Parts: sequence; C-alpha cells; structure tokens
Amino acid sequence: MASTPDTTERYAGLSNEQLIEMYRQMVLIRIFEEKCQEMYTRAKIGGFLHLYVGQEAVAVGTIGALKPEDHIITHYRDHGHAIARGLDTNALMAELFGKATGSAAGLGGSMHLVDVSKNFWGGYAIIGSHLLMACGIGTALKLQKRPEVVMVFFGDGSTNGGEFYEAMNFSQLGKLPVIFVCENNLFAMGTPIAVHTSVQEIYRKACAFDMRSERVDGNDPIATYEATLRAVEYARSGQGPVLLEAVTYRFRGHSAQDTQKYRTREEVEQYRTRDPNQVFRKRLIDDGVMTEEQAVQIEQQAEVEAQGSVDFADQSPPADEKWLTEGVYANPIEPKF
Amino acid sequence: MASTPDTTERYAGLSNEQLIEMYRQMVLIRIFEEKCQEMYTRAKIGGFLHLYVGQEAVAVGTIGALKPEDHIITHYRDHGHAIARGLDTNALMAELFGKATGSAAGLGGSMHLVDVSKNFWGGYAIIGSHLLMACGIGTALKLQKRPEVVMVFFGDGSTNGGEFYEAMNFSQLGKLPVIFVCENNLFAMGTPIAVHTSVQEIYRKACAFDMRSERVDGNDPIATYEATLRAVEYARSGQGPVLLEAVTYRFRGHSAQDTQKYRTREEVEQYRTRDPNQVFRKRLIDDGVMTEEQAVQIEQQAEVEAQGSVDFADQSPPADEKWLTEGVYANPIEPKF
Amino acid sequence: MAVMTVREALRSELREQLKDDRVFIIGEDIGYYGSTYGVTAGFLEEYGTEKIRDAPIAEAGIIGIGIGAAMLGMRPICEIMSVNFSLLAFDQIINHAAKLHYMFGGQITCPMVLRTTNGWRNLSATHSQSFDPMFAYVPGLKVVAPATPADMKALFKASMEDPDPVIFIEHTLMYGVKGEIPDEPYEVKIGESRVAREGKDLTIVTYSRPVHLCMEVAERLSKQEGIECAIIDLRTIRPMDMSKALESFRTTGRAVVVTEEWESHGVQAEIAARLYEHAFDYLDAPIERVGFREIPFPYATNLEDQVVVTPARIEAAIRKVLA
Amino acid sequence: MAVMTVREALRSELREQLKDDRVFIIGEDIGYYGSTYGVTAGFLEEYGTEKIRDAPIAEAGIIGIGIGAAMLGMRPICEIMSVNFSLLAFDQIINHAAKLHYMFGGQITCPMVLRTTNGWRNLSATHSQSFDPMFAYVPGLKVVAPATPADMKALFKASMEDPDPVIFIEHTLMYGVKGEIPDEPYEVKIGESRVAREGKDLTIVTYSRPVHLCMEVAERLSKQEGIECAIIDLRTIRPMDMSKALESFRTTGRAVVVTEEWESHGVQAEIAARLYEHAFDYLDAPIERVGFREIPFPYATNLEDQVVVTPARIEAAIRKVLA
Ligand SMILES: Cc1ncc(C[n+]2csc(CCOP(=O)(O)OP(=O)(O)O)c2C)c(N)n1
Ligand SMILES: Cc1ncc(C[n+]2csc(CCOP(=O)(O)OP(=O)(O)O)c2C)c(N)n1
Ligand SMILES: [Mg+2]
Ligand SMILES: [Mg+2]
Repeated sequence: MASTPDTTERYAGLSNEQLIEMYRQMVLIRIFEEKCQEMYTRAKIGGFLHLYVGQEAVAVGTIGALKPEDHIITHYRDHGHAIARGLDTNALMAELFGKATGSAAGLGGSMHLVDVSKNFWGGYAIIGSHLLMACGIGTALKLQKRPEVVMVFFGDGSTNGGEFYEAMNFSQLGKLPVIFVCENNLFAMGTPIAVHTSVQEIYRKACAFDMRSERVDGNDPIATYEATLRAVEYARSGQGPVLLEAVTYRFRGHSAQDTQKYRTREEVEQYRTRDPNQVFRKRLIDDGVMTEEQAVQIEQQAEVEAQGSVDFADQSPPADEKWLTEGVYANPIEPKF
Repeated sequence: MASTPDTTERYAGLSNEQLIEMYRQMVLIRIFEEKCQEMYTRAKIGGFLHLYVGQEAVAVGTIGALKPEDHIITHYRDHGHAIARGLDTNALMAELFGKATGSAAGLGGSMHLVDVSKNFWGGYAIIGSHLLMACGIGTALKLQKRPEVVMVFFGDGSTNGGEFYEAMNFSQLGKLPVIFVCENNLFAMGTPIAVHTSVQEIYRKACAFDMRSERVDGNDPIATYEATLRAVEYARSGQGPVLLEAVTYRFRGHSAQDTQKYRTREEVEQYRTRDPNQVFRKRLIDDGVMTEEQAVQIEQQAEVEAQGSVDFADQSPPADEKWLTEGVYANPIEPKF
Repeated sequence: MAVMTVREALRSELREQLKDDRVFIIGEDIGYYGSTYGVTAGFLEEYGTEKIRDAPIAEAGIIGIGIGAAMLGMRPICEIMSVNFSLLAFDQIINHAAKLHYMFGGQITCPMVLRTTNGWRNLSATHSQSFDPMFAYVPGLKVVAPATPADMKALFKASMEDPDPVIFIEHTLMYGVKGEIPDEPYEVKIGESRVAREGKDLTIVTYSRPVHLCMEVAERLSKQEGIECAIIDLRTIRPMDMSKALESFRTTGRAVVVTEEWESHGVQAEIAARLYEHAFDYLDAPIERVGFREIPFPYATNLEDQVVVTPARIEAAIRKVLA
Repeated sequence: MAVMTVREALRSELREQLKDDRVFIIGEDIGYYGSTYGVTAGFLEEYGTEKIRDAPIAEAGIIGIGIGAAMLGMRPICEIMSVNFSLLAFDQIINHAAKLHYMFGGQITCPMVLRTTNGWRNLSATHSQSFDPMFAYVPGLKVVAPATPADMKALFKASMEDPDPVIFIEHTLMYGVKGEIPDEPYEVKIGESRVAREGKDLTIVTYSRPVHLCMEVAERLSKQEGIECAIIDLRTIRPMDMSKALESFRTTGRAVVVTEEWESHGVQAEIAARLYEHAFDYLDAPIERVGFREIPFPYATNLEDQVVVTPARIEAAIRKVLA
C-alpha cells in the first residue's frame, strides 16, 4: 500500500484504513496457516510444510511498504509473503493440495508459491540461491531503467552459506535496487543462532560490503514498515541495496515434522505472550484505530476466506496429467531415435 | 624461523643471521622464478605458470613467523610459499618439468607443489576451496589438542566467492587456529580490485564475523613478519583465527599467457622502483646488517641453486608410467566384469 | 540374528565408529534439532559438541572441513541432509576430495565418508533428485548405496575403514525398512555386488531402494506365473562389480535395469552398456531400463506417482523383455 | 564462403547478439583482462561495462544473476571461464535454471546461455575435466557442443533464440580450428545431429573436438585401406538426436563412440546403450568406446598423452570393431 497523509505520528503516517488492512492481512495469514496445519494432519497437504505463524508482522510490514510494481522473491517459508502480496488464497491452498487450480498448477507445493502477474517470483527451497536471482532481477531492472525495486526474503540460517555473501557483493558493486530482508527467528531449523553464526546481529554482516543495513523489531508491523520505507527509498533512488534484519520468532516447528527438542515449551510460551497479531490488535483497539467489533469481523472474514480456500482446493481437479509430458521446456524438442 | 634475542628494535628482534636468511629466501624465490619463466619459454614447463615475482616479502615474512610444525596450505601461485617453507628446489623444478623426481611425482605441476613431510599441504587451483580445507586442518588440530596453527594463502580476488565467507564463519565459530593470509596484489587475474569487490581493504571483511584482522605492507618483510607474529600468537593461544591482509603487487602477468592490457607499463615500472627485494637489500646494507659482498654472494648462490634445480629437473626421468594405473585410490578396487 | 531397521543399523554402526578418537560427525541439524531423519537423534547429548558438530547451512564448508580434517588423520563423517544440497559442495567433492591422493602423487589421503540421502515424496523439483550418476562418473570417489540393514551397517563400516573418500547414499524412504543383522561379526566389501535372488528367466540389475521393489515383483511373478527373475544388487556403483550381473545375464540373455534416477545418462546407461558389451554373444532381447520419468519432480501425488519407479512399471518392463 | 576460426565465428555471432538490448555478457575476466581465450577481446572498449560485465570470482553469482535477469526478460550470456569452475554453480544451474519453467507451472522462463569451455593440456587434475554427462543428465537443460566454426555460430544463435537455459560447451583446444562459414543466412537447430562423413563400414558417433580427430583417422583409413567410416556429429547432447547415428549403424552394424570424458558413466554410455537398444537386430560386434582414461589428469605430458583421446586410440578401436 502507498502511504497517505499522516493520521498519527505513531503510525508512520498510515491511515486507519491502511492499518486495519495490515491487521487483516496478519489475521488472514494466521488463519490460513492454521488451516494448512489441519489439512496437513488430514493428509490433504504433503511434503514439507513450513509455517509462518508468529512472523506475520514481517511480511505485512515489509511488503506493505512496496508498490505493486515492485518485485518479490522468497524462500520456502512463503505463505505469509504470498498473502501479504495479495495472491489469491484459493490458488494458494489449491497449490498446497496439489491441484490443477494451484498457483503453480500443483507442481510446486507449499515451498514454491508463485504469481508472476503480481510480480511475485516464487518461493525457492534451496537455502541462499534465490538471493543471487534477486541480484539478477535487480540487474535487469537497472539495465531496463525501470523504477522498481526487488525484495528478497530469507532466514538467519541462510546468512552463512556462500551464496548470501556473493549476493551482498554483487548487489553492492552494482548498486542494485535489492532489499534483502532477513527474518531472524533465532533458529536455522533446529540449530540455535549462537551455534550457526559468528555474528548474531545479522544486519552487522553488511559491514563487509559497506552496505547500508538496519535491524528492526520484526514483531512490530509499524516499525518494520517504517524501516522498509527508508530502505525502499534508498534503493529506489539508485543508492544501492539494503540489508534489513527483522527480529522475530516462529511459534510452530520448523516444518510439520519437527519435534522441537531444541527449545523449551516455556520459551515458546514466553514468546506467545508477545504474539505480534495479538499485540497489534490490542494496540489498534486501544488507540481507537479499530473497534473490537471490526477486529472480530476481520477475524471471521479471514476464517471464511481460509475455509473457502480449503473448499475450493478440495473441489478442484487434480493436477493436469499433461505435465507428465509438457512443461519441462518452454520450447520442447523431442529426442530423436 | 623462531625469534631470538633482540638485535635491533627496527628489526622485530630478528638477528642479523635471520635477516640475512630472509633476504636469501627472497632472492632464491626471485631467481628460481626467473628460471621458471625462461624454462616456460623454452617449453620445458607447460600449463599455467603463475609467478610470484614482486610478492616475495609476503611469503618470507609470514612463513618466517611460523614454526616448522605449523601447517601451510596455499593456492596455485605457490612457488614463493614452497621455497619460504624450505621445500627442495630440485623437487620443485622437477615438478614443473613434469618429472618423476617432482614434489608431486610430476602429477601436479606448478599449481600443486607439495611436501607433506614439511607440513606443506599443497597448492590448490580452484579459487577459495582450500580456505575451507584450512578450517578442516584447524579443526583436526583442535580436536587432536595440538599446539600448531595453519596458515592459508590466497589473493584479493579470492575474497568474493562463497567459500571464503564460509571459511571465515566456520573458523570464527570454532575459534580455529587458522591464519588467513590474503595477498592483495590489486588484481584478480586482470580485473582491478575496484571492479571485483565492494570493500577493497580486504582485512575489513573480517567485521562480518567479529574476526581479528590486520592490514600490513606486504612489501616489507619485517612489518609482515611482525604482524604475523601477533596473529600466530593470538591463534596459537586458542583465541581464534586471524585475517591478515598483505598489500603487495605482482610484477609479472597473472600467468605466463597474460598480455596485461588491464594496466599500464608505467604503473608496473612505478611499482618496480619499490621492488621489495631491492628495498630490503638496500636497507640491510645501509643498516650494516649485511655487506654488499654478502648480498652478491647470496645472489650468486641462489643463481647456482636455481640453475642446479633446472639441471636436476632436466636430467630426471619423466613421470613414472605407473601413474596411468595407480594412485587414483589409496586402496584401489578393480571394477569387475 | 537381530531384526533391525536401516535407521537402527546405521545408528548402531555410527556408535561403533564414534568410539574411535579420530571420528566426528559434522552436518546440519544433526545435534540440537535431533537429526532430520532420526539417524543421529540423541547423539549430541551422548557424545557432546566435539564429536557431533552442528554446522551452519554451508555445504561446501561441511565437506571442506571434512577433507582438511581427513588430511590430518581424522576420520570425519560429513552429513549432507539431502543430496539435493550436495550440489553446493560439488567443487569440494569432485575437485578436491576425489583428486587429492592422485594429484599430489600419493602423499595425501582423504579418508572421509560423506553420508547423504536420496529420496522423494511430494517434495517437488529441487528436493527429489538423484545424482548417483554424477558421483559414479568421478574417478577418485567410491560410491556406495546399500539396500538392506545388514549391508548398510557393514558397508558403512567398510567405508569408514577405507582410506579414500566414500559417498555413502542412504534413502529417506528406506530408513524404516527392516532386515536381519547377523549376530556374529560379518564383512561386506566395497565394490562387491550381491545376488539378492536367483532366477533363470531374466536378470534384474539394481541397487538401493529399488531392490525391494524388484524383490516384491519377482516374488509375485514367481508365485503366480513361475517366472524366475534373478536380482543383482550392485551395492557399490563406483567401482562397479558387474561380475554377478554378467554371470546371470549370460544365462538369461534378458535383463531389466532398475534405478532411481532420470532415465537418460544415468547409472543405468552404464549398466546396460556393460551388459551388452561383455555379454554380446548372449543377447536375446533389448535390455529395458526403468527409472524416473525425465522431468523435474512435480509436487502433486497423482503426477509424482507416475514419475517414480513402481512395481507396476518394473513388471511391465519384465514382461516386455520376456515377450 | 568465408573461412573463419571457431574463435572468429563466435566473436561474430556475439557481436550480432549484442545488438539486442536484452543481451549482456557476464563473466570473469571478459573485459579488462581481455578474455582468457580471446573470444571477447576488445568488447569492453566497444560495448561498455553495462553489456560486458566483469564479474568477481563467484561462479554461483554469475549464474544466479543470469537466471534472475532472464526471468525478467533479459537474454544474459553467462561465461564460466572453465567448466571445472562450474561445479561452484551447479546448484544454480541444476536446482534453478533447469527447474524454473516446470516448477512454477510454466509461468517463468529462463532464456540464459551459459558459455563454458572444456579443455586440457598440462593443466593437471582440477583444470582438465569434462562434465558433459552431468549436464546431459538434467531434464530442463539443453546442452550444445558444436565442433565446427559454422556450427558454433549457428548453434550459438539458436541457443540465444531459445527460451530455455542452454549450456553451450566450447573447447580450449578448438578456438583456432578453421572452417567455412556460408555467406547466406543459414540455420542449425538445437537437437539435430549431422552426418560429418558418409561411410558403409563402421559408424563413429561423436561430438565436439573429437569430431576432428575422427575425421583425420577416417580420411586416412579411407585413403590407405579403403575403409569407410561414417561420422555422426551429435552437436547437441541434450536432447540427443540419435536418428542419423542409428540410420548409419543399422547399415554398418558396427560402431565406435568417441567423446572427451571419462570412459564410465559418460555420455558415451548413453550413446552406446541407445545404439544397442534401438538397433538390436543389426548388431555385428560390440561397440567400442574411446574416452579419457579413468584417472584424474596428470600434469606431465608423457602421462597426459596417454589419458586423452588420440587418433591412435580411435584407430585401434575401429580396427577392433572391424576385426
Ligand atoms: C542448501 C540447503 N541446505 C539445507 C537445507 C535444509 N533446510 C531447509 S530450511 C533450513 C533452515 C533455514 O533456516 P533459516 O534460514 O533461519 O530460515 P527459517 O526456516 O528459520 O525461516 C534448512 C537447513 C536447504 N533447504 N538448502
Ligand atoms: C573457482 C575459480 N574460478 C576462476 C578461476 C580462474 N582464476 C585463476 S586465478 C584467478 C584470479 C585470482 O585472483 P587473486 O585471488 O587476486 O589471486 P592472484 O592471482 O592475484 O594471486 C582466476 C579468476 C579459478 N582458478 N577458480
Ligand atoms: Mg531462522
Ligand atoms: Mg590478486
């Protein structure tokens, strides 16, 4: 959403409407994913399912600061980003169900949500790789003299592999319009951040590239939105890339299989008391931005939408068998015998 | 060489003998490589030949600060390091000639000099890879509770690929006894440093890992020696790795094929006026550490040794044909039909 | 004879190996997380962080560290969670682990074992691949892919005792497979195939998980129709022991090759080519190959079911060759 | 007809392509250095830094940037100086470039051309490899390896016009090879093989540099002994057009496969297997394969000469098959 005339200083110039829309997105992500979990348990969804629960404020705060023309590319924990970008939840759930109506025709599944018509270039499941593709998108934008930026999402654990650093160097050398958003949820799968990286304040890693960077409370959608606005302005004006670190926490396991031995139940409960969705809800109500009734209505609508997506997915036809012989190439050439 | 009682403050406590030995090594590297160039022109040496001419002070200054038990692993521009570590020049030249008496039996060539008996773990020709192996050596040293350190050499251009950063993180996380020595000669092959990296003071890249680092004038063997002593002490005492950047310049082309279009003849000539070997020679003589006669004698001896290595290589038998059927495995297993 | 799953067999051999001071395991999520497929679950608590080394997500680093440590006399076990991620370490594996011994004239050895997993099931295109033929192509590597709990245990031991780098390929869909493990000490050598089933009508050459699928089909055909398929489990794909396969093929004159990999340019091409070359005078019919359909893996079950190797496809190939 | 070297042919087609706004080249030392093998020498001065993009030594990055730019409609040419370094980009090539179109249900295309070189000569173990079979194995990639200046030019053009990722394999020892280039516009399609020489006695199936070695041997055998070898130049190894090879083989019943790669698990295994499979009724003798001896490349000339593919080894294989 674009920023409109100031309403409240505390809300970064966002109008009540915009704030409520942010809350709506956060709720929709949450409820959509609760459905996912349920559908996974009922074996409607297979493979790896990585939930975003607890991190909603990051997607909504960052993507909210982009224009629709701006580009997004993300990793396998991609439901939140897809919904915040406004992808059709029916197509998303259908994708998770492996149906023909899915956003990737049922070929990608949870880790590979996509909608190119919305400049959402997909979720990628190999740690780090898509950061370099983001640089490629940034290179194209620059060569094509386009005013857009590209935002790329990844986790704290994804800042130790070589591809992250290559991306930092390439983007800074080329002053590419790339916003790197690291969602630091304190774990890489089950490996605590102190075990996997020597500098735990991820934003500090930008120093090796003289890159602009900033750390923000990723559980606060407004702070995240403001930090992103600054980053986007910087990148869009041709000054180069920015590394944004949003500190957050994931409430669910890494994937649906996770037994979470690496952290205590107490730790998770502790964080749950600061649930970004609850905190934001209370804040908007306390500040008179939204009424309790509005909140409830939003929550009910989200439930309806999410359930609708399940029904849609359920009733959709299975993935098209044409994909057994088509689609590997845009320009197929048969081998000849 | 180990440090002995102070002679001169200006010389980092090195004795005249030690200083003269350093000069001897620098001269031997230089003259050995001039022979290499000649032998390459005469097609006695093939493949890629990367000369070290101009960078001698780095190898001699850094390796001089190690104990013989300490470990070295390096890249393809490895003649200087091998000679500074005291590898037999006969075996080195024979290797370049592809002879059975070569340090790697003629299998490795210029890029893969080696002598495990001297804890010289070889030259590697894929940029960046051996930095990770150095971390492996460091890991083994730590697990085996050994007091040694490992030193790894590479160029400025080798600090942009992912493996460099992975090595930085692994070594810092594990507080491994690794000394990373970056020889910054301002070019990666023919690509100027400003084109290939966003932070040109390579030592600053350590900030992303909270790693200790230092920049030193790599054309000054004494300054290099002192900085290395500090680094080695730090690493040996278990405090962790160090990134040492030695700024230097290569007088010859990247390899024997290089037309050097990327820099002017004037630039090279300019640097040649500050030839580390000449500067060190003059300094030792001016300070009364060495006489002109001693210098000339050293130079003559180096010429004799280098020529001797050529003669040795020339007269040596060609690589053993047993290597056509042996050596791929330490424990060979024949495929069965 | 104890009955164990593949997972248990591996765990028991890993424990044996960890007694050796030179052995440590390095990999992602092997410790705190408790191991993706449960093979090293509980090991961190038991052996501590020196021996069970949780690594950052940096596959090249994991292998590079293994190589360097191996050079200095350690016996590292490097775990790459999924073979799909091993592509990030291909430089370390192929340019270095495979080369050290030869390139330095025998001065350096690299006794490293790289454990990794093949596997699939609704994981889509980047998480379902097999790179067996890529590893098998490289001189300097040994590549082992056992099918039974007993072979897993014994070949893991053999891999650890071998001074060369070994790629040890497990399979995510096989950890629960059960089998008997001899009580007495027993040995399986790297580079020795096995007759998993005798048979006079047709020779199936396979390894890893498809061995079980082939057994199922062969048993059924035997019971129902008296067709007797020999099954040769190669166990190691570099070096490859073709002697038992050839011996059987020279009798049957008919063969089906079954492997989990795309059907062109795979290990199956090499197997087929060698069968033709070395049993040229015994050919009764063209050899059939069964592998993955040559497309990236789709997520949807209805499609994936038609990409993978199934008993039905194996049976169809057998019938075609016997026709 | 103009006579050009492979280098000149490539340079002329690169110039054609660079006229397109969507085209840029990214790679190491392609600009300031003047290009390792001279293909892009002088281009930086002519086209500037936007189109001729000198990259840091970061192969994954070079390909990742190519992929991302291609997704947005550019037509990037990514240069990996030596295929040996491509291992560092295998994740980008195999997990991404090859997957995008399929994995996202056809929404994304990746029209990227990856130029790289095979080659050897005293370069030792890590600088002399061929990974042709690894690329050929991967659905989603197209893999082209022409042998003549005319094919280089035409197939490079075809690769650039193709919407899919193409691995375009050159050869360091072939840049100076000369050949005729038609004056009129001409076209060579990806996936079409070529009869480089007719012959009734034996079929040689090959591609890239060995084509020339085979021609030399075939001409000699023809002149001296009247033995007529057909030579099929595959030109593309994924998808592979076996039609001409099979047509010839069905006549001759005898074949030799000659490729520059290690002799097991290579493209030659696939070629041989397909010849056997699809011409089963025409086999007169086992097919011989000539490739690199299965060891890492030694530096020393006396050894390397015995590792590589030579006219003498090709001739010996021909004689064996004809015997
Ligand atoms: C190259 C690679 N290695 C390993 C994995 C397996 N894996 C998937 S997610 C993950 C943890 C990632 O952690 P982080 O980057 O912090 O993201 P988060 O899951 O916390 O959002 C791992 C190890 C992978 N997908 N790709
Ligand atoms: C992975 C990889 N990419 C490319 C090359 C080719 N190459 C060899 S040396 C070199 C330049 C290295 O520059 P730098 O690290 O500064 O070392 P220097 O040669 O200056 O000592 C390049 C690009 C290589 N050997 N390995
Ligand atoms: Mg995380
Ligand atoms: Mg340099």
